Formats: sequence, C-alpha cells, structure tokens
Amino acid sequence: MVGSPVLLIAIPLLAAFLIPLLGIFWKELVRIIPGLVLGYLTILSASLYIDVLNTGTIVETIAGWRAPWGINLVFSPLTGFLATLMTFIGFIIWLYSYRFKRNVEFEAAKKYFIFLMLLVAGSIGIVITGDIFNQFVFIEIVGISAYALTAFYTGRNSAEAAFKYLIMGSLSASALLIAIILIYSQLGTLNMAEIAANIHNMPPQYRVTAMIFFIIGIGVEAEIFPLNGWAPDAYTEAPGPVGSAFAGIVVKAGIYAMVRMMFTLFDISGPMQILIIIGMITLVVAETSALRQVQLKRMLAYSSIGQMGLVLVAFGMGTKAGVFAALFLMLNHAIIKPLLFFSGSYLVFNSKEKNISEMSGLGKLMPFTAAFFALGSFAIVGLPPFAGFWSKLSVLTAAANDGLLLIIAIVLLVSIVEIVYYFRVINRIYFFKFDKATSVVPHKPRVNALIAMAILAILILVIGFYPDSVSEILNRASEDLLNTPDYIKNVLSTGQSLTY
Amino acid sequence: MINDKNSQKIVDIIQNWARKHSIWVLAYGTGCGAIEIPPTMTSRYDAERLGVRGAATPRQADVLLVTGYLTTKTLKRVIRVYEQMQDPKFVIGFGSCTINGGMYYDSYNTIKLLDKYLPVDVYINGCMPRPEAVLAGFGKLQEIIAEGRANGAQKYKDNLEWYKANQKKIIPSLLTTDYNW
Amino acid sequence: MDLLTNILGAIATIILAFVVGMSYGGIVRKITARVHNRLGPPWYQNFIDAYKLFGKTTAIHHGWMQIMGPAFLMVSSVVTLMFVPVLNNGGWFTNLNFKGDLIFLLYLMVFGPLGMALGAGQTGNPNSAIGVTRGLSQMVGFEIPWVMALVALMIQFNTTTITGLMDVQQMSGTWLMFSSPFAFIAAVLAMLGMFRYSPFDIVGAPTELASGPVSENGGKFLFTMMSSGSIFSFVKLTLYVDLFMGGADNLIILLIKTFSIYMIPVLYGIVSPRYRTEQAIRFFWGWPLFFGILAILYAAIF
Amino acid sequence: MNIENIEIIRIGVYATSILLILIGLYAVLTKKSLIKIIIGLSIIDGGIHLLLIGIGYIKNGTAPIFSPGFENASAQMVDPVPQALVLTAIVIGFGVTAVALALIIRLYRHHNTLKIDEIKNLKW
Amino acid sequence: MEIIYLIFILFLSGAIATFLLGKVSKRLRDIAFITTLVVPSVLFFTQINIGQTVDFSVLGIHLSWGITNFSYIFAYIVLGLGVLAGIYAVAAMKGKENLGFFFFNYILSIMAMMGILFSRDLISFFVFWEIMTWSSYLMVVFTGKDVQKVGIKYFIFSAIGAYAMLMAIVITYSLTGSMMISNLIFAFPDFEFGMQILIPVLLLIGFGVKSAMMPLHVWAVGSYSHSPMAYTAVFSGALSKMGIYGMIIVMAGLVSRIPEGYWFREVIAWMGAITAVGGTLWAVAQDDAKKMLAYSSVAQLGYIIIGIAIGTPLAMLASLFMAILHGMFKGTLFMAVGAIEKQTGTTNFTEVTGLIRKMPFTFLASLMSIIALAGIPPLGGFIGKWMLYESVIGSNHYLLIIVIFFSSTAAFLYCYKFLFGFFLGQEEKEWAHVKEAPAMMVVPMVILAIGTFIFGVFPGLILNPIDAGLQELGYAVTQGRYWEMSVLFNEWGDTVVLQPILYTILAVFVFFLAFVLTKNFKKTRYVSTKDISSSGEIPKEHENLTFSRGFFQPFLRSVEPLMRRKIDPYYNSFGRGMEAIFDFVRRIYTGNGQTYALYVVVFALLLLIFKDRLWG
Repeated sequence: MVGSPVLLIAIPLLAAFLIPLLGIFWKELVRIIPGLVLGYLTILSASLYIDVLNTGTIVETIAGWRAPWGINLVFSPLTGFLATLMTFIGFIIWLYSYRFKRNVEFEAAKKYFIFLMLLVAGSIGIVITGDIFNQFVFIEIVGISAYALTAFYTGRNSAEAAFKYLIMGSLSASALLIAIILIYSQLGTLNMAEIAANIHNMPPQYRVTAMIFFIIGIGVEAEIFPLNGWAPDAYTEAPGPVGSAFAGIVVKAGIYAMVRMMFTLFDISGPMQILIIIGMITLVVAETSALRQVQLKRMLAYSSIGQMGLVLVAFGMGTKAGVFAALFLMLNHAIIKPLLFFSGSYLVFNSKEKNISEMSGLGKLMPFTAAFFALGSFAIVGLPPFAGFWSKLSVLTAAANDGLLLIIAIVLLVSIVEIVYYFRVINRIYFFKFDKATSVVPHKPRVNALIAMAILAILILVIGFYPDSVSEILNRASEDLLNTPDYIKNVLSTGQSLTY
Repeated sequence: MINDKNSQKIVDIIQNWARKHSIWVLAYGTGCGAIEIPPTMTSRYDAERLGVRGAATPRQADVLLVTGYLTTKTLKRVIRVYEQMQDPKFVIGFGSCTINGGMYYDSYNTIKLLDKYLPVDVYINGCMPRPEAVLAGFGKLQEIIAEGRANGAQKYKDNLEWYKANQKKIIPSLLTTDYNW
Repeated sequence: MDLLTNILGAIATIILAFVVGMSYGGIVRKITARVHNRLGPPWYQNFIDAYKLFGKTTAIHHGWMQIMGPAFLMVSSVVTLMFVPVLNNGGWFTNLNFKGDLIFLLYLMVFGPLGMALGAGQTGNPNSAIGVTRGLSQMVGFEIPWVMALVALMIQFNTTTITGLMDVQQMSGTWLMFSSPFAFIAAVLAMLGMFRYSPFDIVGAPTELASGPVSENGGKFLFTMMSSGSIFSFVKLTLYVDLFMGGADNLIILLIKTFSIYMIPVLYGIVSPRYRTEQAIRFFWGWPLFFGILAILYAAIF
Repeated sequence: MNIENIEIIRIGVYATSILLILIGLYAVLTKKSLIKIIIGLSIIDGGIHLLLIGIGYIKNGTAPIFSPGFENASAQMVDPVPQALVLTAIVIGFGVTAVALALIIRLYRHHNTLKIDEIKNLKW
Repeated sequence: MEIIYLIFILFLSGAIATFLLGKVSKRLRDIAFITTLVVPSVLFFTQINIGQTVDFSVLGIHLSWGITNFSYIFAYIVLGLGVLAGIYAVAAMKGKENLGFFFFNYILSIMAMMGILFSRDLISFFVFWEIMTWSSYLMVVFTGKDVQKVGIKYFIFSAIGAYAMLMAIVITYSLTGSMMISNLIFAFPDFEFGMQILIPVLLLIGFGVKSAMMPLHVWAVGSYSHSPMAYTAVFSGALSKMGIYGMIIVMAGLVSRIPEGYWFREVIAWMGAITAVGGTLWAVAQDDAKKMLAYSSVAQLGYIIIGIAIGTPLAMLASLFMAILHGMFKGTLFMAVGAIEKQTGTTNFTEVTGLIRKMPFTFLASLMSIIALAGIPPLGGFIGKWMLYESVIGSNHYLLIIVIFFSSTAAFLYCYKFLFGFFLGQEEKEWAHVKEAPAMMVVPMVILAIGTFIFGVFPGLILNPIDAGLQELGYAVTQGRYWEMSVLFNEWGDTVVLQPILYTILAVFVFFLAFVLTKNFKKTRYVSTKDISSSGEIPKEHENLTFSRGFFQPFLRSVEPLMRRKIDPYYNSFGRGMEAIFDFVRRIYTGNGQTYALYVVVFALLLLIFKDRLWG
C-alpha cells in the first residue's frame, strides 16, 4: 500500500497550500508540483482501488475517532472507482494545462493550480467521506474553488458567470445545511452509515423534507434542471480545462453525493420517480437548449448537463442494471467530455467570438485537434463502436427491463437532437472553407495537450472496442452502491463504542 | 446510281418503276407557288393516286419542289436541302420564276435561272401553274424517271465545281459541306 | 432438321406479317383517301414505297447508334412476332409461342421503341428528341389501361400466357370481348394510342416535328422502320384478335378479324384532329382508366 | 424551569432563524443590487446558523467539556456538535462572502453597475 | 485465429494503413486500398463456410457472428460491388484531396456491411449498422457541398431509423433476455400483442430509412447525389440493400408469424408502391443525372419493398434478384455519371450532350444498365420485374400491379433521358476535347454491365443462392417450381424460357445488320450532328440545338397533380418548428442571476408541494 485514503484529500490540500510557497524558489515548481501530486494521487487511488477490489472496503477513521462519532473515509468499490476516475482526470487535466496558454505567466499559473488542487481535493472528499457535514464542507471547498476558477479570466464575462454560480451555490449550501440540521436534530448523528441505519426511525415528514433540501443542496453541483443556470455560463467562461474539470470531476462528485444520499442515506429501494422525472426534464431541457447554441463551449455545457440528466434517470431506475448503466455513463462522460473540452477550447482559441460559425475549416489546419473533437462527438452521441454507445445501450436495456418505454423513446429522440448539434459542428470544422475574417491564425495545441487528448481518445477507443474492460469494475461499483447494509456494517464495525 | 454500268438492266427497270410510282415530295414553299400544292395534294386533284406524297424532311424526300422564285437568301437553304437529300433525287422547278425570273426578272435579289445552281429535271411553266399543270409536271417526271433520263443528281455531281462556282457568286459565304453522294 | 423447320417457319411468319402489315397500310391509305373523297393510291402503294426506299442510297449516318436504332426496332418487331400465336391450335408455325407470356411481351414491345428512340437521339435533330419524349409520354398514358385490361384477363383466368387465354376462349366458345367486355373496351381505347393514328399521332406529327424520330432517317433506315412498323402492327392486331376475339382458325378469318379491329383506330383517326401530348395522356387516364378499373373489378368479383 | 418555557424559547429561536432566512431570501430574490444580494445570502447564513445552534441548545446546559468531577455531565451538556458545525459554517460563509465581494469588484469594473439586471451578457 | 475475425481485422487494419500510407505515397495508398478490398473478399469467398460461427460476449450479452445462406446473397452485392467500385474509385478520385480519408471510410463502409451480414445478434448488427451509417455520412459530406443541409438530413434520418431499431432491440432484450436474432424470431409469436406490433414497426422504420421507403426517403436524393460517385455506386447499390436485408428478416421472420401480419404487408406494399411511383415521377423531373439516378434508386427500392411485403416465395425471389441486379446496374450508372463528371465537370443533362462518340464504352455500359433498369429483356432487370409482376398478380394485388406498372412504364422516360441527355443529341464543340474515362474506370462498369446480361439469360446463377437463403427463412424449395437455370415459372405454371429468346434476338440482330449494312455500310459515311435537316438552315458551330430543357414537360404537366405535394417541406417546417420550440425552451436560462436564485426557491417549493406525489 502506498498510502491511505486520507492522503487523497490531505495531499492536494497541502499542495494547494505549498504551491505559492514553493513558487518563490523556482517558478516552474508551481506547474510541476500539481503534476506530481496528481500523478501520485492517481497511482495511490488506483492501488488502493485494486486493494479494495481484492480485499474489500477500506474504512479509515480520522484522528482515531471511530464511527459514528468521528469522521471516517470510506474507500469502497464505488467511491474508489470514482476517486480513481477523478484523480486520473485531474492528472490528465494537469497534463493538458501544463503550459496552457493563459497560465504561462507565473501568477496565473499559481492561482490556477491552487484552485485546481482544491477542486480535486474537495471532489475526492465529497466522494470518499462518510460524514454529511464533512461532505458539506467539501462541497463548499469545491464551490469556492470553482467560483474562483470560473472567474479565472479577467477580461471576459467570467466574473458574471462566477457570480451566478456563487449565488446559486450559496443558496444551495444553505439548503444543504438545513437538511443536515433536520437530520441531526432528529437522529443526532452526522455519520452516513448511522443515519442510514436509523433513517426509518425518522418521522416521514422530516425525512422527506430533509431529502428535498438535500436534493436542492446537492442539485446545484449535480446540475439538475432548475438548479443548473450557472452551468452553461461557468463552462463557457471558465478556461477549457476547468470546464473539463467541472464535467469530469465536480459534477461526478455532485451526482455521487446525490445518489449516495438517495440510495444509502434515505435507503430508497426500487425506482425513484423523482430522480427519473428530474433527470428526464434536465435531459430534455438541456439537450434542446444546446441545439441552437452559438458558442461551442456553451453547447458542450448543455450537452454535459443533459448527460447528467441521463445519469440521474439511469440511477433512478434503482435496479442494478440501471446503476451499472449510470456509472458507465459517468465513466464515459468523464472521459469524453474532457476530450471535447480540450479539443474544443483549441478550436475556440482560433475563433474571434468563440462562435461555432467561426470554426469553418479548422480541420485542415489542426488535424489532430479536430479529429479528437470529432472522435469525442461521435463517442458522446453514442455512435458505435465508441465508448458512448455502450453506456447508452446499457441505459436503454436497463430502462427496457423496467418497462420504461416512454423514457427510452424520449432518450432516443433527444439523442437525435444531440446528434444534430454535434454534427453541425463537425461539419463546420471539416467541410467548410477556412475563413480568415472570422478565425485567427490557428494556435496549434502543444505536445502535452495532444498527449492528454490522445490518452483520452485511446481510452474511448479501448472502451468502445472492448467494453468488458470496465464492466467488472462497474459491476462491483454498482453492487456496492446498492448494498446499503454492507455499507452500514463496514463503516460501523470499525468503530467500537467510546468509553469515557 | 441510275446509270450505274454494273447494275443489271432488269433491276433498273423495276427500281425505276418503283421510283416512278413513289414520289415523295419536299416542297420548298417560300415562293407564291406554294399555294398551289395543297389543291394538288388534296381531294380535288389528289396527287397521291400517282404515288406522290409529301415528305417531311430532305432525308426522306425524292423530289425537291422549288415553288416559285428564289432569293439570294433562300437559295442557300435550297442548296442545303438539296444536298441533304439522298440519291436518287430530282428537282422540279415550279413556275416561271425558276425558269427566267418570271415577273421578278428585273429584281436585284431574285435568282433568275434555277438551273445554274441546281440541276432541274422538270420545269413546270406558268405563273402560277394550275394544279393540272403540276400533275402534268409530275407525270413528266415519272416519265423521265421510268426512262432513266432523270439524272440531274448525276449532273450535279459531275459538274459540282461549276455549280458551286455559280452558287458562290450569289452567296459568297456559302458553307459548302463536302458533297460526295 | 428441326432447327431448319423452325427457322423456315419463323421466316414464313415474318413474311406473312410483312405482307399483311404493308397491305393493311396501303389499304388504310386507300380508305383514308376515300373518306377524303379522293381516289387514293393503290393498295400496294406501300410496297412500292418500301421498295423505293430500299433502293435509295444511305450515304450518311450520324453514328452507330443511329444504325442500331432501326435494328432494335426490327429485332423487337420480329421477336415479338415470334411470341404471338398467329392461328389457333398451332395452325401456323408455333415459333416461340410457348416461351413467353404477356408480361414478357409487354416489355419486349418496348425494346424496339427504346432502341428507335436512341437511334433518333443520336441524329442530333431536336425534332427527333421531341418526338421521342412525346412518344414515351404517350406510352405511359396508354400503357395503363392496356395493362389493366391484360391484368383483368390474367386474374380472371389465372393465366398470363396468350395461348392460355386463347384456350380459354376455345373451351368456353365465347370471345373474351364478350365475357370480359370492360377489359376489351379499355384495351381498344388503349389501342388508339398504340397505333398512333390521329388524334394520337403526336410522335411524328409532320407539320410540327417534321416526322419526329425518323426525321433524319431516309433510305434503308426508313425502309427498315417502315417494314418493322408494319410487322409490329400485324403483331398487335394479332395479339388483339388472340386475346379478345377468340383467335383465328385460318388465315382468312385472321385477316377479317384483324382488319375489322384495325378499322377502329383508323376510322377514329381519320375524323379526328391531333391532340396535344398532355391531352392525349389525360385522355387515357380518363375513360380508358375507368374501364380498366371496371375490368379489374369485374375480373376480381366474378 | 418548566418545559413550556423551554419550548417557547426553542420556538422563538426557530422562528427568529426562519424569519432571518426569509428576510435573506427576500433580499436575494428582490433586491437588484449585487451587494444587497450578498447581504441577503449572509442573512440566510446567519439564520441557518442560529437554527443550528438552536437545536443543540439546552436550558442551563453546561459547556460541553468533560472534566474530572463531571463524568456524568453528558446529560446536562449543550450538544457540542452543532456548535462545531456552526463554527465551520461561519468560516465557510465568510469565505464565500469574500469571494463574492471580490467578484462584485470585478463586475463593477467590467459593467460599471451593480444592478444584477444589467449583468446579463451570458444567457440562453 | 478464426477467419471471421481475420477478415474484420484485415479490413480495419487495412483502412488505417490506407489512411496512413496516404501521407507517405499515393501509389502505396492505392495499392493498400485495393488490397484491403480484395484480400478479405477472397478470404470470404474461399475460407468462410456457411454456418460457421464465432461466439463471444460483451457486457454479459452473448454475441455471435457467422454467415448464413441468406446473408451470403447480400455478400455478393457488397463485396462484388465493393471491389469493383473500389477499383473504379482509385481512378475516379485521382487527384482529389483527402483521399486517405475517403478510402478509410470506403473500407469502413464495406466492413460494416459485411459485419451486418455476419451479425447473428442484434447488438453487433446495430453496431455495424451505425458504423455503416456514419462512414457513409462522412462520404456524403466528403465533397463539402451543402453539408449542413444534406449531410445533417441524412444523419438525422439515419439516426431516427437507427434509434427506432435500437429501441426495438432493447425491448427485445428485455423480453427475451437474449440478443440473438434467432431467439427474437423464435419467441416473437409469444409476445403480447402490443409488442408484436411495436417491434416490427420500429424495426421497419429503421430499415425503411436505409432502404428509402416513402415517408422516410427524403435524405436519399441529396445524399446519393452529394457523395462522390465512386461511393454512391456502393451507397445506392449495396448500402441501401442493408435496409432490404433487415426488412426481409423482419417481414419473413416476424411479421409473417403473427395474424396481424397481413395488414403490415399491405401497408408496406403500398408504401413501397408509393415510393416507386413518387421516385419515378420525381426522377423524370430532374435535370441533374445524380439526382435523377438517386430518385430512380428510391423507386427501384420501392419495387423491392413491394416484393418483400408481398412475401410469397416468388415475390421474395423477385425482390432478392432485383436487389442484386439493382446493385449491379445502378452501380454501373452511378459510375458512368462519375466518369462523365470527371471528364466534363458537370452532370447536368442540359449542359452535356453528345458524348457517345467520345465515351463509347461508358455509353455501352450505361446502355446495358439502362436496359436492365427499364426491365427490358434479355437483360437481368427483366427477370426481377417479371417475377415481381407475376407475384403481385398471383397474390391478388390488383390495384398494386397497376401502380407498379405505371411507375415502371414511366421509368422509360428517365431511362431515355439519361442516355439522351449525356450521350446522344448534338455533339457540341464545348465537349469536343472529352476523352473516354481511364480503363480502370471503364472496366468495372463494363464487367457489371456484362454481368447484368449474363444474369438476364441465366438467372439461375443468382436464383440458386437466393433459393438457399430463402429456405433458411422458412420458404419451400423454389427451384423447379419457379425457376430453372434459364427458365422462369409463375404461380400458374406459365413460363418464360430465356435462352431461345436470347438466341432469337441475337440471330435477328445479326441477320439484320448483315442484311442492311454489309452492302452499303462502307459507302455510308459519318456526318456531324450539325448536318441535320433543320429547314435548310445551317446551324452555327456554337448553336446548341439539343433539346434538353423541359424534356418531359408535357408528361410532367399531366402528372402535375401527383407531384404537387412534396414531403420535404413538411419535414422542413416540422424541423423549423422544433427548432423554434427549442429556441424558446432555452430562454428559460435568462442570464439573470436572480432568476436562477428564484428557480432554486421555486424548485424547493415545488418539491415540497408535490412531495406526497413524488414519494407516494
């Protein structure tokens, strides 16, 4: 073992603290340290995850305070999977943004990497913590770093986007706090496992109200429908890698929190109408909004929201197949959307107004970037033999097994809309004439960016051609999510009662 | 073709008989004489009983009926049409104008003597010739066809340069297709 | 020996068709003249014309497709002739009577006009192409009632062969024009177009199109077209007789029947002015179509 | 101390906190000024913090410290967890407010206004 | 290593190799391209046995690949046309940009089609179906013309079809717990009524799109005419047949096994008939050869659909035969158009005339293909049409036969227009420089044209494998009952004996030509098409006398009521309406931060109000 789960949170936090200090000695360290940290985290989480798969869930207690009193970290097949995914995506984002155009200057790079570290730490924290208040804290950490990253560019409207994000984030944090208060006032504990064990003792009115506030509190991060007004703005105005961090890391954490809350905390078994309804509305509204977008990143943002809606629908089925499909979707989305943002932001660089209409003919000038974008689009709309297809297929089979024909139909119809807007962009990139008036001289992506995109692209192809490479992991993860008693047992068994 | 030395006599006779009884007429009706063609062909005089029949295009026609005067403008069309006709082919000059210019004898732009430009087999005199005269003309043509004397086309072929020279005098810009049939 | 008989029989059939077709053509000219109150040419005038055309030189061509055009037409006529039984009960050489059926025949009959159209196209004369388009359009018009009539017969008697339909008439003793009258009416109305007499002579309309598709063809080309046209009209007449009038037991009856049915388009044509193309098409999609539908209903119900 | 009074105090605390939350919401939803919106958010935060404290409140409770001689004090103790939570939440709220104010400065430089209606470059 | 895997690996690696070699050397790329097409084809026809399968599983779903007698029929089309059109493509696309991409997609399409034929389960079927769709889509937009309109339209319709199919697939999976096609067919009669209707409808939408069935055909014309002609040959010839392939499986495997199947058949047959008529009429109206052929393809596919819908053994024979022949002659025609486009730069009938003497072999191939297309004996197209008519008559579809006959007669119009427009008519000075296309383009055309001729006389060569395939679908043996090597029978035993017909035709031809030409041909000389009887007028060199504008105007005027309604505007306005709605929907994101805050509150209130509803 290379370390324990707590390092997953502690190290990036420490790194975030150290980055400006080390930067005094050698400016390049500001860029190198995050890479080392994220690389280490990736290896750490991967090795931990392998252990978990082999031996079983790791529950780590912080400072010797055992559950249910202390804060504990749960590194189970599910959370381990997500944590590994996040660290990996974080590493890829670092690789891509190592010499990202805007943070070549020292100051910018410093800020960027500090907040990126915080973002990753917070997201991992959301996933692996076993304590709802702790989760709240991590959500706030993620929130604050996300506001800061959104406002990273000084010249654009990024402050506006960040401010909207902030308003919604604060409101939802308040709601989350209220939910925590409700639960604590009723059950007197903050430990998820114990809450889960005792949730049925809670009066139903309180339970449902708490759940609603929970949904609102987490919904902002999870981009569910009425709470995702910030998302398009933030995705559009934040730098490309930050967008991919949102899509690949933050949203995943939000969805995880939501699902953990629904499945474990409130122990709802069977289909969850609310998730399905909210997910469907999110999906439909987002995908239809994406159709007429003028800006590429905004389009990607809506697409991202839509995908999250689909994930929620899949989770909402509540069956193992549904959870499997949802996790598969999350995995694919975490791989594909960063690829799209990576390549898309280079396309955006080369247009003056960031509009899709200005990207004509860039495929000739930047063949690799355009090819990666095309690959990503193909994958995300679910064209076989790319990764996205298999997840979409699993969603549909899961839905069909539950007899949700209407949902299948809507999902497929929405997919057509999705195809339309993605293919409009691809057509424009590849088959239109390059126009000097609207596009600036192309910035070719740097080698590190290309490598980052290539890694994601290879992953897409690997999963696409051999989906079984991940199905075992996903199976374990979905079993883990559905198995609430084991979760409770695993967490609570580590703690003996404190004696005074 | 008609005076082909190698061909046998009996075939000639039969062929000439057939030609005599099947006269497909391309009426070049720009002159005033054209008005006499309809009565000739229709019920009253019924030229069809002689085997005379209108042809739509020069490719199918046997007889070029030049009805009346020709001007310098129309001459080249007539020449073109004549040259497009297939052997054996005959020309009937219809009305006085084709013989000597008729009432346009002193006009500056009519062709006075058709025979200088195209080999006329039969002239039908008159201004206008009555349908009876036309029928008589056809009869005469049939007669000389049967006798094998209607060799205008051969004459044209033999004296091509002379004809061409004459035509060139009227129409300097005549586009001569290479005529060899 | 067998082959030789077959070939001789085919040649005899061709000669018969040629002679009868040409004579009919001449007779039609005569009749037309008489209706016009003229004397008209002798009935053998067509032979003279044909012989004269054959004797004319064919000095020019516009390309090999123009030469193939008449060839297509001739092949189509002759081969179609081979498939149509001339007399009942194999009273004449059977040729290829049992080798094809009506649908085959319908398509074979198109072979010639299409080749002819190609030949006409190669000449480059715009009139030819216009004539062809008119002809094809008109064909779409009259083919519908014609096919409806045939389909009515087919479904009524569960056979698609000419010989089969002839046998039906032999056995029942009634002609199909009486047992399925609507089909006969539709077929006869279609026949007006098929023979291209006035008012449906829009293809070669001499005053508009200078004889249309054939306008660049003289001499031997025209001879071929004329003779194959004659054979073709014999084929069509025989087909009508075979299908609707109980066939013929000997040549005399055949001549009488074919001639009498031939008079329908001829006499209708003599007194009619020419239609425009779309008028012609609409004509066929009017009453003939109605009768065709009636025929099919009749056949389907009874 | 009778139970009713405890309940009255408790209800008073709750009511106050809910009132604060509603006031904050009112500010967030209706005031056009960015600053006021942030103030509203802070008021909501305050209300919630009050609520949080309120649920841990015990009349005449002792400080939640185990010390020799008070081994059985846990029944008398004010619940320490909400207080810890509130401390954390206050810190977080402070952080968020700080970020918000920084953003407002940026926005004001950019738009020359503080009206939220006029800061709508990003939409649809 | 299983040969089946090897074939696909060869295709895939060949595609990538071709793409990469294109960056190195053009010659190497061409060689790699041809090799990639030929080697797997040879492997397929020599090494693959019918019934040989490979099994594996993906995501816990059992999948299986293997060829059957039935799919073998289509393999002939795919590989035969694929290789020939590939050879053609090398010459035809010479000098174009981005050829590596073209060849990559080309190979991928061929691979995907083979994959469809190999798939014995619905998932690999769908996967290959989608690969086929997007690779062909990339070809449609390859030329870069109208990509947003035509390309997107194609892809939308393909996606509608594919997703309808996917829905059927997942429903099937949930009902049977298996993805095998055979299981679906086996279990289908036991499904509940709703599913018995829904699954075939969804599948037929999917296949109907690819086979351009009437309400779903609107993509076809633009796509066929916009993709490079070398690919359109495959697109129209082979790719559309995949829709037919699937449709046959649905009609024969599913629909015929339920009592409501009769209505399905009728509806599909009539849709096919409408497709045929509409396609034909619109083809007549076109002035552009590509569009004309595209509409013609739609019409021809209509016939094939009719045959499938009728579903008697004879009709199935007819459909499959027509499918193969359509691949051959339409492939040839598209190739010919491509050759003309390459040599002249345009495909408009009103611009190009009189190429017959310049491109005689192209003309010959086109002529034979057109004769086959028109269904005139003795070429292959006739066999299919004959069988189709006989089956339609034999199955008592009285009105249908009229409709079909109408469209097939009207087809002569555009057939003639094609030949006349390009090859006949006045020989213009503008095209005097035109030369015959390179041999690599001509040879595939001529081979295919000769093929139509051979199959027209010996249909048994094709009907044999078709018969084997049909037996697999549960039909009785048709050999001897409906056909022999060169004899056809209909339901009532009437025959068409093809060989003597051919011999007669040849004999008459030879005799006639000898008769007419030997004596005089040498005296006959060629004159230019300017030397025509034009009322004595001498046409100038630059005067274009060809009649090519408003070619069939009288006809079109008389069928104008039929053509007044076009379906495209409805789709367009529907699309615009949807876009407007979507545009309206996205206004919910007002951009005002306060509104978003309001949404949070409203959402909370809504959840609180409806909490009982939501949690029961």
